[in-house]
Amino acid sequence: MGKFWSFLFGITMVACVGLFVAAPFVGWWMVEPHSLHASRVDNLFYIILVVTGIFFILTEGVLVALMWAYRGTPDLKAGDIHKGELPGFIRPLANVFNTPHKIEIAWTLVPAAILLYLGMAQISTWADIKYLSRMEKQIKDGESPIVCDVSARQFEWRVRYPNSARLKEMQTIKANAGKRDWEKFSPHYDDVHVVNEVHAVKNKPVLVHLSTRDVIHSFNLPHMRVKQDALPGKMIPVWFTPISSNVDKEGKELPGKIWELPCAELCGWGHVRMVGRLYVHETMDDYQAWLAGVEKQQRNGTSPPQAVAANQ
Amino acid sequence: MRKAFSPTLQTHAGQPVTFGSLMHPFHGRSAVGILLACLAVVGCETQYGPERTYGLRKDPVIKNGQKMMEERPLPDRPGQLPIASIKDLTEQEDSDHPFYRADSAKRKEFLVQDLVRDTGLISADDRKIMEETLEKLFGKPRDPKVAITDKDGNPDEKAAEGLQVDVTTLARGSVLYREHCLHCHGITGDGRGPTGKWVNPHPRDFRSGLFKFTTVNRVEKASLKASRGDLARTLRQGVEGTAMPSFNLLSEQNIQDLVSYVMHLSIRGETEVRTVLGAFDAAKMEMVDEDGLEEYINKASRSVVKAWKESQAAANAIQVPTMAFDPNDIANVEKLKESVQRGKKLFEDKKTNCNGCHVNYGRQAPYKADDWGTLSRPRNLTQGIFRGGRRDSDLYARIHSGIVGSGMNPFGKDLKSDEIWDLVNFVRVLPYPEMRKNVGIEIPE
Amino acid sequence: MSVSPSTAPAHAHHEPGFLGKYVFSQDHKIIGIQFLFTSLIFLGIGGILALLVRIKLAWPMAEIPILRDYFPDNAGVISDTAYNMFFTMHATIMIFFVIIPFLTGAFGNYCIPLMIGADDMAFPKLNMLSYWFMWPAIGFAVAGFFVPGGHAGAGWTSYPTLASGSLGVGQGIESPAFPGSGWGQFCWLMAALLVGVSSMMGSVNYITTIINMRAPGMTLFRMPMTIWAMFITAILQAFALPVLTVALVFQLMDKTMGSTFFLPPSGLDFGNYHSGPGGGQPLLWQHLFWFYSHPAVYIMILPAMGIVSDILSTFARRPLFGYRAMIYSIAGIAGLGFIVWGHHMFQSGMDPRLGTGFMVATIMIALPSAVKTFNWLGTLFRGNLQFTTPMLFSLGFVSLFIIGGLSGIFMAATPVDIKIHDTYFIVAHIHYVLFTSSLFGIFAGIYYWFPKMFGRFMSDKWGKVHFFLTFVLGNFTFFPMHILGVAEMRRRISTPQGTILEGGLQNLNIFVSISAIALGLVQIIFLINFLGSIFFGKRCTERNPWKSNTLEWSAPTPPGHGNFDIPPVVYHGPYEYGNFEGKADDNLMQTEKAVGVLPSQTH
Amino acid sequence: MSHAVHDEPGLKMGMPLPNGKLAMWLFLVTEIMFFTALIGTYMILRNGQTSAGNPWPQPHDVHLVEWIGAANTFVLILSSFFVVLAHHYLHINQPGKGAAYLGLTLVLGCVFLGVKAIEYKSKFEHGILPGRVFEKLDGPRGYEYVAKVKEQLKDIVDGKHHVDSKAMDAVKQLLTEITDNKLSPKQVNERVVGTKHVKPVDMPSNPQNVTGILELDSHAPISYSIPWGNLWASCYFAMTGFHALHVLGGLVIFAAPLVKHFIGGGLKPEDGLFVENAGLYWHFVDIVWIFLFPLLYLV
Repeated sequence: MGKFWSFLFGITMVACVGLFVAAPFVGWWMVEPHSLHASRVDNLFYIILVVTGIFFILTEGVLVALMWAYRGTPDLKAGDIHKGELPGFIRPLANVFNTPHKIEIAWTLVPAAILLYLGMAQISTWADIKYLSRMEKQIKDGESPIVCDVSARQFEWRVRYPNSARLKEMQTIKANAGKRDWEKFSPHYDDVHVVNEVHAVKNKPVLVHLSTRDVIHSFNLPHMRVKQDALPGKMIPVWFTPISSNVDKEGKELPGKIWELPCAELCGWGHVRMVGRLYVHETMDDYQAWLAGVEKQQRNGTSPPQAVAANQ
Repeated sequence: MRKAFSPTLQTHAGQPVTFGSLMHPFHGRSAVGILLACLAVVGCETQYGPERTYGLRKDPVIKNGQKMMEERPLPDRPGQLPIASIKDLTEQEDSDHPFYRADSAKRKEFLVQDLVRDTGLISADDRKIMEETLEKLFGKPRDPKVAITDKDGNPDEKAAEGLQVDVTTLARGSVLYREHCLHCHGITGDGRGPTGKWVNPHPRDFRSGLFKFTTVNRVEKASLKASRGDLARTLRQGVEGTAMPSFNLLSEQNIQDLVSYVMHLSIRGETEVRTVLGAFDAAKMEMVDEDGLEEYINKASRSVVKAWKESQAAANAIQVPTMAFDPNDIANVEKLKESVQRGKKLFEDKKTNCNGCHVNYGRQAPYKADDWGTLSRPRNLTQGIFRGGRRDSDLYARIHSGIVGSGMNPFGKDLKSDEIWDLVNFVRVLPYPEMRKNVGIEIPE
Repeated sequence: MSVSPSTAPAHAHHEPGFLGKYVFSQDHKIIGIQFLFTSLIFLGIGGILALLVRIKLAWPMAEIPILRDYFPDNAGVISDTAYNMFFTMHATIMIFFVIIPFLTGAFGNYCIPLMIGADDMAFPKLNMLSYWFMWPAIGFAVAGFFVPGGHAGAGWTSYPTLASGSLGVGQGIESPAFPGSGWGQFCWLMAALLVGVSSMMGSVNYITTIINMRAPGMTLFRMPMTIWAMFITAILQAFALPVLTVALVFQLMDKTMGSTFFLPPSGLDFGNYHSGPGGGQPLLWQHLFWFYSHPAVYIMILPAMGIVSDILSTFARRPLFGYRAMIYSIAGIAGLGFIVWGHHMFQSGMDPRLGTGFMVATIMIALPSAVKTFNWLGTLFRGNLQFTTPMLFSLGFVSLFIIGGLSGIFMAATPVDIKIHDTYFIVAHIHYVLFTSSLFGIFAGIYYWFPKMFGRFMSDKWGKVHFFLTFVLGNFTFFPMHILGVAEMRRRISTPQGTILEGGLQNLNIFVSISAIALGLVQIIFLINFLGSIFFGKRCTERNPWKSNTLEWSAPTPPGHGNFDIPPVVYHGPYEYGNFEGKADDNLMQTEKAVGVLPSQTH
Repeated sequence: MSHAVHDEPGLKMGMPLPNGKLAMWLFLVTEIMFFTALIGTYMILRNGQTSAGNPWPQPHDVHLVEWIGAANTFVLILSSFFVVLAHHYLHINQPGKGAAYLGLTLVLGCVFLGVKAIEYKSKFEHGILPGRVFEKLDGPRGYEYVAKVKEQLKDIVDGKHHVDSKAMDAVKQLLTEITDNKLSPKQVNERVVGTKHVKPVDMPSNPQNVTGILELDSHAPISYSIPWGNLWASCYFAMTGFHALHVLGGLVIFAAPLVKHFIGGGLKPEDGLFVENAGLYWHFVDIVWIFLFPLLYLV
């Protein structure tokens, strides 16, 4: 039976590795990265995947080999122990294997070093993505971020933009730490409100003021590798820079480029339905054209609501 | 490239992708997946089960909810719907709902005054006729239809023309409704889905045929329902400040299908309501109409459909005139200032008496019963949340034609369009302290 | 063998009646078996809930034949609210009513006195109380299903303000946030609170027993790994549980008394409801909760690790490799376990600078686990492996714990966690750690100690069939979840078609669901084997059927009241397997005096 | 397989402590964690969110009287001392004295709870309870506050509650002004507490420089705004409430040996262990209060 069981364990290991190798080819894999920091996150993911993969194959392989090599006889007799001689190629290492302390020290220190490396490798990326102090570096002086206010509620994202005039005013915000004037973006009479749509411009940082009205939601942009919980009673800044666009001049999504904004934190019975979309425009002009369109539609009192419904 | 399964997408053929196509086994990539998916298809449907029917309404018809209840400082409790069944009137003594708290004499009075009709008193025979006739007219959830007959009993193809309630649209709508709406609005659109009673404000009961946020001109014709555009807009934008979320990521086709299905539910429900109110006497719920119950139902359905058709006519929409100036233009600040100040005066004026309901700009407004018998509250206008939409034209429509069922009356007759614009400008400024200062109005802290 | 009269068990007790013997028993063995049965029942309930969850995920809009009658107002489809309730209670029941009572309650009670050579726990009455405090908890946990709004549905983590949503002081307990956050959440909180009291009594008792009641010669470093694991687990519980108790009390106060610990200063809006002004912080709950619940993860795995270490050594007929290293690594896991709770909160809005610290600590906690794994492999090296059912489950544990351990590194890394957080990757990870590891440890323990508990063997053939199917189907069920997570399927969604990305994974979901259902059905084999063997299994007449070394095998089978007829005296550690001069057997029990050099010293 | 007795390893393993005492220490460890979590929460909530413009309530704001708390601390310390004496006398086999000191401990514990009850009563009277305190007065909550004050003023004018005659005029005047709808919530608050004591966050836009009703009569049962009041009350009642429950538990524990002494046939030196364990617990309860007192009353 011993052979059978080692075979089973071996097959399982191969299948597990196989699934991970095959998954990307059948489309069961990560979405493409489309933001400045996304590929850094992905690289870290792959580093860990490779390291853990190697360790996985190593340890499972050793386990299967040991099960195979030392499968015992069913009747227990003294003397069956130690029957197995070491295989020839390991024999030079016999000294190490036979002195527990040396090998223990080895298999403590080596993983420790690797783990420590894995830990240290993360720090700078994490800091760039989330530290408020690093945001100022990413959003340079004079360069205006696209600012919006995302207010989550069960079960939708309500997004508020400054109108075009205010957008121009906000370009002058100095990007000094601590001096950023959040108040500039308090609710205004002439803000532009949309639901479930976040708009951005290619290669321009986006600064989202994230808040929630009721429960915890999570602002999750898979293509941008952004995820941040919205906490009741708090306003949390989130920033990212898209590096490719997904809409055409008219603001319609290009085929196959629908970038979604699902809520990632359980927020009630409609959690699954809480999905918005991210629209990244090619140029600032496109963005402003879109903004002006919505502004006109929302602010221009002369357009009768019936017009929207006409001929339907 | 992934296959798109989400109902929020359209395939190349423009057909909505629904859960129906999900179960199609050839989406699989792996052999095992296909094999097991084939197994899995057994017993899976995205449509309603074939035996499921709408059934007759069990809850009483509330004829005038606003007269039934007193003002209250607090909204309904979660987990409670206005009135589940008249039987509960006697049994649920300890319930917290104001209707039950009313002593039994008062409750009897409600019945005597004909504020409430008890559907439970209808005889079994009549119920059977009603059920069969309604099913003949409107089908089942799985295959809904609006099959109106003319006076001679022949199918009248033209009756529902232009309402887009053909069988194929409704079938698509029924699948979408089951997935997205059923949860709150219930199978018959009664607002009694599994979570319906847990949200406040309660989900809209379509069966009464009353829709709050519309752009039809009720000043001229109070019987108007809502245009397709109104329903579509509510679906797209959601209703801020309620549990109704936005569905703006559904495709245009899906939205239109849903609108059609909601209209179907509303027509069916209102036909039933009108029958209960018109064909029976109040006290014993015995049939009084001499044409016979079946004919009464047909009659009712015709008139409901007619009202819906009228609501779609462009002539019956509110004509929103252009504002005299563009309020967003910096150059017009002075004009805006004057307009807002006029608006404030109007708001506090005896003629409109806005402050009578929106006490202290809505900050101290108490809860009042609406036509559905639920509690709602005149909007707190200082919060900047407008359920019917925040566009100027939305606010104009609310003031012009009122909000049906809520107690907000149409002011289109009493106010000139310029006056309405003044009010709109005032209401828009109200939530923003900085802006209030700029235009020179002041409200207490 | 001479017995010193002073250490002979002196039990001048009268024979108790049925109630006293099997129901309100103060005998640790009976209490252990009571815990065992209670946990098994809840394993069934929790399993059924899991299957409901999987059914909904695979066929979200289908009318499932029998189920549809329970959801008439939702057109025969499992409603989203019910779905949330199912997965919440699946997790809650599996954690609080299955794995913790199984490992610490059943095995802790049964094994600790027997393996350290004591005649009972230090406080038998307290022990009995700790079992009976489970029952009010169970009462609340079950009652919750029948209250208005259904049981709690905010996830087993019960994050405010979804879980703690309330109408404000004096307005009743119903919640505008979620139907189950009213009465259901109240029941959940009470159940968790009471189960905590039970665990607390147990842990104080275990620590006292292990410190003070060991048999002569049983020094700390002669204790079997099971006891070490139980000891450290009990310490973890004693330190961490009160913090959870405080958190639960806070939420209970928020719910019933109008306090505002988790209500933010601005208050909350739910449609027509506006909560009053608060002042608290929703994030506080997460800190308090994870301060307990992260160590709880180790509470749920360490005893299984101990059990597996003992079983591996026994059936490999080899001394446990690196016994002391194993102990230090358990202690290391426990110690580090207290400073890594923040890794559950990287994306929660906690100061990201804290995240960096938590990340390093979390990644380093993989080290002791790695050391343990290597030691298990070292134990097999040059052994004489006996593939009995308990051994297979232990080998399965080692094999699959490697997967669970390695996948943990991904979420420890803060930037990668941005991707992985709240996806099915997490679900895969916890199930590899809790299902294929903890539960495999539990199965191994049941098969291993069954002869001692009931005096009969469980069928080895059916045990192997059970293992084979559980191993294969367990991997079928849980491994694809890694892929689901990487491909952006969110956790805790009721239909896996909310987004386009999730929609593309439907086939995989159906595959997982079918595997899960099969996995559930396979456990029936175990159930029949377990129950049947109690009455009809092959009799075990020997004291030491597995030729093991630890003290429980020197007691009669099954042990009577007071455990040992010959008071044990311990001469060496528990892992002496090998050649002994002049001895036919290859094992040397702890009560036997050593002749010559011990195998563990030569290795 | 036979071994001589002298080969036996040492007979007693473990620590030189009775099981009961060891378990008591372990129990206290869990208790320490429990109160650490409570106190830690309090400190984090208190220091994490307050600011100079929106400060944490002072003891005076929430009707805490320092000297009462201090006296209670003394009571508890004294009782701890008596437990030690009780244990000592039991140890030297003077059960009568031991029981007497136990009785004293019990009495002092009761005194502590009595004082606590009086302190709670003043909170209840002024509505300083979780979820019931009016905080910032903007928004709809402000008008609920005005309605509440109006009700309370009416009760005073109707004679249902008594206030000092000095304050009566101010009460009447405020009532008429509220009835005429002249005052904003913040102004009402100013009139109640007096301009000197209004928190910056509740300062009306045009302060009137008035003497508040509560300045004239500090016991007048009128609500007023306490920023962070709900959180303060939540923390206060959670912490002192659990401490009081522990005191109550201690009283039950001390009652047991006393019952035994007077009814069950007298205390024996063996009971010293029980009293020692009970004493350990009592010292712990005492220490917790020693932390709570400065945190709540003084800091």
